Amino acid sequence: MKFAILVNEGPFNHQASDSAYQFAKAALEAGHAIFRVFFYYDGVHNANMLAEPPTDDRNVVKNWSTLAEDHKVDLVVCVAAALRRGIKNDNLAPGFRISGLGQLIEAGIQADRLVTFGD
Amino acid sequence: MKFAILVNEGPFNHQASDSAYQFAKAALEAGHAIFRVFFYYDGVHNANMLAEPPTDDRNVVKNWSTLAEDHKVDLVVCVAAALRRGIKNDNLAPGFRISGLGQLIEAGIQADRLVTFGD
Amino acid sequence: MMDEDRTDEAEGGSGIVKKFMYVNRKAPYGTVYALEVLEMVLISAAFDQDVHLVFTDDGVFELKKGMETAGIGMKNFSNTYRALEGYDIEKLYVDQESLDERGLAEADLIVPVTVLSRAEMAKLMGEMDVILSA
Amino acid sequence: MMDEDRTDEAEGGSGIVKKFMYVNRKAPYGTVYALEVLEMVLISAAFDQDVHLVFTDDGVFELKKGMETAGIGMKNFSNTYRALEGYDIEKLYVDQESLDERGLAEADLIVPVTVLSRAEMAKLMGEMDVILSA
Amino acid sequence: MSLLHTVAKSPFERDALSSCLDLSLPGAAILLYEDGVYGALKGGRFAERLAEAAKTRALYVLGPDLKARGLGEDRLIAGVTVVDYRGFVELAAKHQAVQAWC
Amino acid sequence: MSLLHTVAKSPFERDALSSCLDLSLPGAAILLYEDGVYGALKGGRFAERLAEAAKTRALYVLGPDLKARGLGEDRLIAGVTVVDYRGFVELAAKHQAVQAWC
Repeated sequence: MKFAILVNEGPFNHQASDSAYQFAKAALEAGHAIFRVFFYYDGVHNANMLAEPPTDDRNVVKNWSTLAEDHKVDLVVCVAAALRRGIKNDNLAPGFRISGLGQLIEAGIQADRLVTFGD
Repeated sequence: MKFAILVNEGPFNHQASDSAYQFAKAALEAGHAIFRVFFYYDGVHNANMLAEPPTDDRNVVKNWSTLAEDHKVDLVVCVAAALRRGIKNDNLAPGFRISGLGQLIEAGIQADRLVTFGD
Repeated sequence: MMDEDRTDEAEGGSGIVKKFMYVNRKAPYGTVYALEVLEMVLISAAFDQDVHLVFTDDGVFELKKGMETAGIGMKNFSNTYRALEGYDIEKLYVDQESLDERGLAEADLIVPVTVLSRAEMAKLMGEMDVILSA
Repeated sequence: MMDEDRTDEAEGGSGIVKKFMYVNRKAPYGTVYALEVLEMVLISAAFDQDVHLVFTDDGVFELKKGMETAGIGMKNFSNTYRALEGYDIEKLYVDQESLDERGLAEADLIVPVTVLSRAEMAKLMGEMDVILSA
Repeated sequence: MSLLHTVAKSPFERDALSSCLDLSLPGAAILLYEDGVYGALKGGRFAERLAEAAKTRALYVLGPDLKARGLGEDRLIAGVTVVDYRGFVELAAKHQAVQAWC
Repeated sequence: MSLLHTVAKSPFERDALSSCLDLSLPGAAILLYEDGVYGALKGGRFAERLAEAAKTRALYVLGPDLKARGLGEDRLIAGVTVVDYRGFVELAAKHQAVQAWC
């Protein structure tokens, strides 16, 4: 089955991004495909490569980058939401790309299920 | 009277930063002093100079920078909260400085009132 | 307002038409959700999907007439709801219980909507293919 | 855990001692507040202020015994509450009503606390000079 | 001296107003702003509880937030005073401390 | 086919669970995760309402979130099934769509 995932909260402040990551990993392990992970609202902060969490805690941004690299998952950051919040190519972490909201609607159409994390 | 202000939410996603800014302006207009504005939790995103909101809306980050310039208001971003969320000197907007949480406690001690915006 | 996204993205759905529902549960201005949901809704119009907009819980406040935002220094996007018709987005639903417990009436709303009971709203939601909520 | 802040900041209060209250109203892990409030609390110890920690509403969940976070991939900071004593932070308050409506009892908590009624908590709050809430 | 309590979140969505009413003392002031202003709506679910609180506490609503949300003062329960940002500042100045319920 | 409803916020703080119960149909599944797991606490304020919902809807709680919060399955009301992330994925797969109440 093809899943699309929508992440609506930034990292560290809310668990939403952690839960989305665990869901994505579990889906891949179960043999499902991830059509796309889309980052909207404050979710765009997940793509900030300058994030440097304490070394004894998880690194949410790096988790996503690694997932993208290991499983060729398409990580898309909404351009309008990102511009507002200061996420640009200058500070974009590896594995993410910036594109339009149409990528979310397309994911909703093409994927079998869209699962949302965070508000 | 000396006010300290604590901002706990990022710009655009929540009104907290807008309200804090309006409060600060009103306090200055009424002849009060602002001892310090401290940015904690997701509030550190207010200092992201890469933020580029639509031109027909307010620019929250620029509002703070202008306030700092016009009224010598001390804008302090918590270093630990900022590192976690990817705010560093690389992307720090004019008028903000990064420092420790002790600056917040000091503000609580030195100012006559501490007013918090956002959770 | 929100045209930076609308380029080179039409269709993409290759003929598939799904029932999309946007569930608005947040008040305007206190958070950005109302505004950024509208941006999603306008984009989905370009994809020719079967779009349903639901306003429930605090989402009903988004449709209140007479907003004047100059005093809080934020942009008033209230008129965008009126523009939805021009994008062929005409299925707007509000539930009566959410209005009632907030002291609001249908006459308070800036656009015509279909008022449902919460039970009817649940049934409508149960028919959707894709639900986006804020 | 949180030592990057603790340098060159001791005192700064020049002898003033104020009644500080930290109001914890959020559950742990779902949001970062519980953790980042602890970081504030530890810093204020260095300033020799009269620190009061309140756990009310969902904040009482912060003190639940037996947390194991490996399964959600997040750091368990539960033991930090036990370390507060070492910083001379010993005024911890929980209200009975918040425990009750969550099906919790004092025996569920990881550290000793003073249990107050919500009315007593209101009175204590009314005596503070500085209140920081999350 | 007494506290100023502020409530910025909608009472329909969050527990902030409810906890504020429980944990504020008679004589305290309560300011509703941002989405918190909805608590004072006449005919709304919180009207009765707030009217009761107004007997012992001073209730304020931030006018600019009310106006932004399309609400006139006529939509509020009795016993509430509307202030502007300057009024917010003066309320903070005249109370011993400010507790934000968010 | 029916919907999977997810609730990630504490019902003591937010209106998410309450709206979910109002707006889900008999036959639907409801998964509580993150701070949403607190809704299923035995002896808690929402125990009764959830037990009632369990008669017509399938209730699930995410185990890793429960454990992180120091709660054993013995603290939950009857009629709730504990699943892991894999179980969450399978629930999403077997329902027609997922509605997130946050």
